[in-house]
Amino acid sequence: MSTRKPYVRPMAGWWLKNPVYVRYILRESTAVFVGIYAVILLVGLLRLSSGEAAWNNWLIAMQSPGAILFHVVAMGAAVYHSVTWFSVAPKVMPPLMFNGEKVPVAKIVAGQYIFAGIIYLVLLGLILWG
Amino acid sequence: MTSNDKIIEIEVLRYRPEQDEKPFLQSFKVPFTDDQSVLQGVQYIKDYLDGSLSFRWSCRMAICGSCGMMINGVPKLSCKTFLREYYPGKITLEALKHFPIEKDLIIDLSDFINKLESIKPYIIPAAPRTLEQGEYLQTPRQLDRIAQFSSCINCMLCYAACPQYGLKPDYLGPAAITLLHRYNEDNRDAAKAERMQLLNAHEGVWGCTLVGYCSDVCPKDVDPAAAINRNKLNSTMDYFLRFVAPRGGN
Amino acid sequence: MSKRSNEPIVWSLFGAGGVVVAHTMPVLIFVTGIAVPLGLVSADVLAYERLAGLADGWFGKLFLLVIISLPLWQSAHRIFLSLHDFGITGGETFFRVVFYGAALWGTLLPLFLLVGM
Amino acid sequence: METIKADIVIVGGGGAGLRAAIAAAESDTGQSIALVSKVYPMRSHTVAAEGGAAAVTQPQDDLEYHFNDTVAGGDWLCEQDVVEYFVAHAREELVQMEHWGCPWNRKEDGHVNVRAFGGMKIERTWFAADKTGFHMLHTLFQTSIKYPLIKRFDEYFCVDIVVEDGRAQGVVVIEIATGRICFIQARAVVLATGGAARVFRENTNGGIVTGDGMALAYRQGVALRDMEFMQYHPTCMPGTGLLFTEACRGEGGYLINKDGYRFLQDYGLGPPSDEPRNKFMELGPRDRVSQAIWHEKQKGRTIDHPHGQVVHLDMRHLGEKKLRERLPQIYELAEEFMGLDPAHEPIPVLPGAHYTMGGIETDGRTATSLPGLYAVGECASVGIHGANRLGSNSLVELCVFGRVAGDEASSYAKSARNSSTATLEKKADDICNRVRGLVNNANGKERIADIRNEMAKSMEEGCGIYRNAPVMQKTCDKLEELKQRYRSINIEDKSSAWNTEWLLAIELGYLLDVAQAVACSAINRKESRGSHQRLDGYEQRDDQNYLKHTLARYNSEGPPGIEYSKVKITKSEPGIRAYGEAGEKAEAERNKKKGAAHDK
Ligand SMILES: Cc1cc2nc3c(=O)[nH]c(=O)nc-3n(C[C@H](O)[C@H](O)[C@H](O)COP(=O)(O)OP(=O)(O)OC[C@H]3O[C@@H](n4cnc5c(N)ncnc54)[C@H](O)[C@@H]3O)c2cc1C
Ligand code: SF4
Ligand code: F3S
Ligand code: FES
Repeated sequence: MSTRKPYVRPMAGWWLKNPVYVRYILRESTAVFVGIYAVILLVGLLRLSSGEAAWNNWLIAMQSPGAILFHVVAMGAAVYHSVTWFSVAPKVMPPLMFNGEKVPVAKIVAGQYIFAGIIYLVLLGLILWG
Repeated sequence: MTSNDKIIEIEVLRYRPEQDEKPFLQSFKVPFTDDQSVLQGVQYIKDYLDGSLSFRWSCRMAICGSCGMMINGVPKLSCKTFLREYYPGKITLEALKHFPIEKDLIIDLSDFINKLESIKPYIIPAAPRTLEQGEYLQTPRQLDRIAQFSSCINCMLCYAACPQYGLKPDYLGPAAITLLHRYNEDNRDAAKAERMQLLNAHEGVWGCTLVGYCSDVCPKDVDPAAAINRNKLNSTMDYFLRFVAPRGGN
Repeated sequence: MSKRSNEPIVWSLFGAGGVVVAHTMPVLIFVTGIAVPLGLVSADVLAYERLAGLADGWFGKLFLLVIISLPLWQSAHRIFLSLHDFGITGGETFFRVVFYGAALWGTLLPLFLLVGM
Repeated sequence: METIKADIVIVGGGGAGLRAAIAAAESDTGQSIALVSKVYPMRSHTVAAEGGAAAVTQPQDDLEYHFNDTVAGGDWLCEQDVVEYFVAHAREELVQMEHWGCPWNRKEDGHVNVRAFGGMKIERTWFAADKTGFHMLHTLFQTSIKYPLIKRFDEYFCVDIVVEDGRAQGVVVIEIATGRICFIQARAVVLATGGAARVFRENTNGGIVTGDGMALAYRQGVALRDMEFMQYHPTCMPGTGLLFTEACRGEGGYLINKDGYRFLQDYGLGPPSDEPRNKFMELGPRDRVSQAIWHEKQKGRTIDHPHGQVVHLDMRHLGEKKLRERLPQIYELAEEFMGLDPAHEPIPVLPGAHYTMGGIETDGRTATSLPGLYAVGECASVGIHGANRLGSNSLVELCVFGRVAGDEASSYAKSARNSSTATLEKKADDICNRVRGLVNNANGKERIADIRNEMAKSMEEGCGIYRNAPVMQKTCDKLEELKQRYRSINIEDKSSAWNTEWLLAIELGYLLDVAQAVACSAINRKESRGSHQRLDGYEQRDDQNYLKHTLARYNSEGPPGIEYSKVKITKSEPGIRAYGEAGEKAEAERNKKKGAAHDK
């Protein structure tokens, strides 16, 4: 009887319809690379635990062109993850106060980049020369 | 209108429930001047081209929250979006996404209203004061904790931006959670524990995957994504601390 | 009243994983997957003795566990949620078991290995 | 047609309607309250109020001062007993708003802060940044959710009041989403439908502010009082009419003409000082400031702008930080709508129609002459604004009298009995048919927009800041013509669901009736007082003949009948209304006289 007939629009294919959504899906997809890489590390650990020969085989496997290609892409994904992670972190943390004023979001994000950069350098230093 | 007015093409997704099975696009040519808003564009259509076109509006100054629509795919307030920004391209208008269309640019927002009612959006004091006792004290800093989150105009742009709301209509959603957070953070209120139950649910903060677009489109800089995601932390504390300190951490 | 979600358990692991990934993974991938295999740096960096030595100490064990397990949780959680984004709404329990199960396995196995090493 | 039963029906979900609904719900009678609004309550135009709400707060302030400011500000056309009640209850109502959660700005010690406002002797305006109305409305709306007795009818459009047995006994409404018409039967009806400044072209009001309740009561024979007093706000955005709150000046903004000169000193508001000084210069009352801008224009000292002759609102000296903190919305409006940065550029402004001082005649307890019918808020004339409202008195009025209306309606409903439902339904059916007929028979050729635009333009010409008989007569004639043309209006949309064209047509009918009441009231008042200023030989206030309220009575055949009623004077005899230095002198004189009277 009612003259109402609300029309509900389908959601199919929504993630392609807005560049923001595309970036969101990209961000979420980095998880696939993160997962695979973690498994690769896990395999490495398994090899490591079974002795030197096994470990060296793992190292050799890492040299295959496919593996290198994967790692190049995975590194891109990891960097993209990091960038997006730092940019949303201020939404998760309670507001940062300094001298009774809220620290602007841009400053927090920049601070995190700097902090992460330092961690990267330290880590790299430890791995290469530590 | 003077003769040197420019003409812009405005395409509107029409839907008339009594006649149409599904929405369709209709195009209009609208003369405009540089200071005219998209809202003024659709008003022109209604006044002079097609009187049956329906949309909501009132204040024209971005405060009543009624004139939101998808403008070239982006949820915006039509009263503070200007035609010149799109010229010489065309503009496509559509009712806010993720809501059922009632007619043309009008959405059904009863779902949101129900959610708003469900979160107890009013002060529940620990000990009520009488009027003779005067106002509660609240320092500027305490006010600052709620100021941003209490400036939501219920315009629904954030819901139209949030794919999770589109996918899971039960999700409480950005504006309702923000309002809930606003009352929880108010130093005059003492009902945080009650409201936390809503947040802790699957349909509460856990419906959000931090797409973040809600905050991008918010015309009032409310930052609903922050209100939601800070409560993921609160809800998690509540989850683990309830064993230690019953009734949730704080 | 609405039912409390158990999401905080996986969300905390996801969050911790995200932090670990963001702060270490670009460097780790670069060293293990690019620099060493391509010979940009000395192969000694990943020599067996060095790694075995690392896995010997408590700090090293913890480090290895953290960089393997937490990223797995982060990844599992995201992928699980993405299913819904792509319109896969059925079989939630099944997928939960698969993804979080994998992450759990990816935690227990290295734990077991490291303790044994 | 469906009949819905309630004890009280309130039409209007703005500040006044919501406050009334809460009062009724708290009245302890357990009565059910139907709250009808044509938009979701938080969209009501109260949302747009910016500056603040006045109540005596500081120790050096006094109820007497607020009373004097209001009565003198209203050029002695106020009901003084009602003003006394008003100022006495203002503060407790704002405290009540605070208890309900309104985020008022605070001082460092946590107490509520106040700001200066035009025409007020002492700072007493409570504010929530420059979104006071927004915060009050959302607070009221959200608080109303607490009361299960309040049943909301959101997006229901009221088309008539059902009167039977000489009493208001309900309303007929359209459910907008479906086009269904229902009868809400109730023993008391409260109108809280807001103002009517949409009868003017350049105005600060939202599209929904179309004088509906005024027209409804008027058509039922209730008088519209003092309708000639329409407030022009001096600082509006050229073209759109959007408001730049008086708080811009309260915070220290200047008004300057094309020479950069603070021209208000030439109009009895000086001398100027750098810091804002209450009742001086930019803090003069709205009527005086708007009139000064008009004179500047005549002298050619305004600035050319695509949308007319403007002056500048200059806030550059206040600095970005203060502007962002105290006037964030103003900042945003200037940036987004005009593309300018108020911290570095002055804002072009001109006066726009803003507030309807007059309205449905009520007594001091919001009762109209029709038993069972109450009116409150901007749609009502309860008697506190007189010939010119002071900024920040209106938001308080919503609370103080909203509460009174809720209490009164509730106690009336307790004693009243409804006539038989069948009789009432019969009446409601007739209304329903008439309203449906409007859309079904509307196959004429008159365009809604044309009539509306011609009306607004003609009102601006005839009933603007300055008025004279020939032009007002032209406006009256024009309105008569438009009312004729309205009969052959065209409505293209014949559908039921969300037929907004139909609603626009009904609103246009309301606007035309109200416009006519304004114009006819204006032409008959042969004096100048407050916002009603004439240039045709009636430049002075004439207490001898016109210290009285205008009552416009509806006449379905033509222009309204105009009658007059007495003004209630309790303690303030009409005096010289002056501001600036002259104002201080006048006040000293008054005090001396009073003191002398005391001594005797
Ligand atoms: C831009 C602006 C700034 C202002 N700033 C201030 C200020 O700083 N301080 C101050 O004191 N005052 C200010 N005012 C004045 C003040 O805001 C208004 O007078 C006041 O808000 C009116 O409130 P109300 O409740 O009477 O009406 P409104 O808020 O206009 O509400 C009217 C209600 O009636 C409903 N309604 C109307 N017609 C119908 C119908 N036919 N059927 C169903 N429902 C209907 C509407 O839906 C709405 O809910 C300002 C006004 C404007 C325009
Ligand atoms: S949070 Fe922002 S976008 Fe969402 S409803 Fe409120 S004002 Fe609109
Ligand atoms: S867009 Fe949606 S998913 Fe969360 S951060 Fe905003 S609510
Ligand atoms: S019309 Fe009010 S927000 Fe746009």
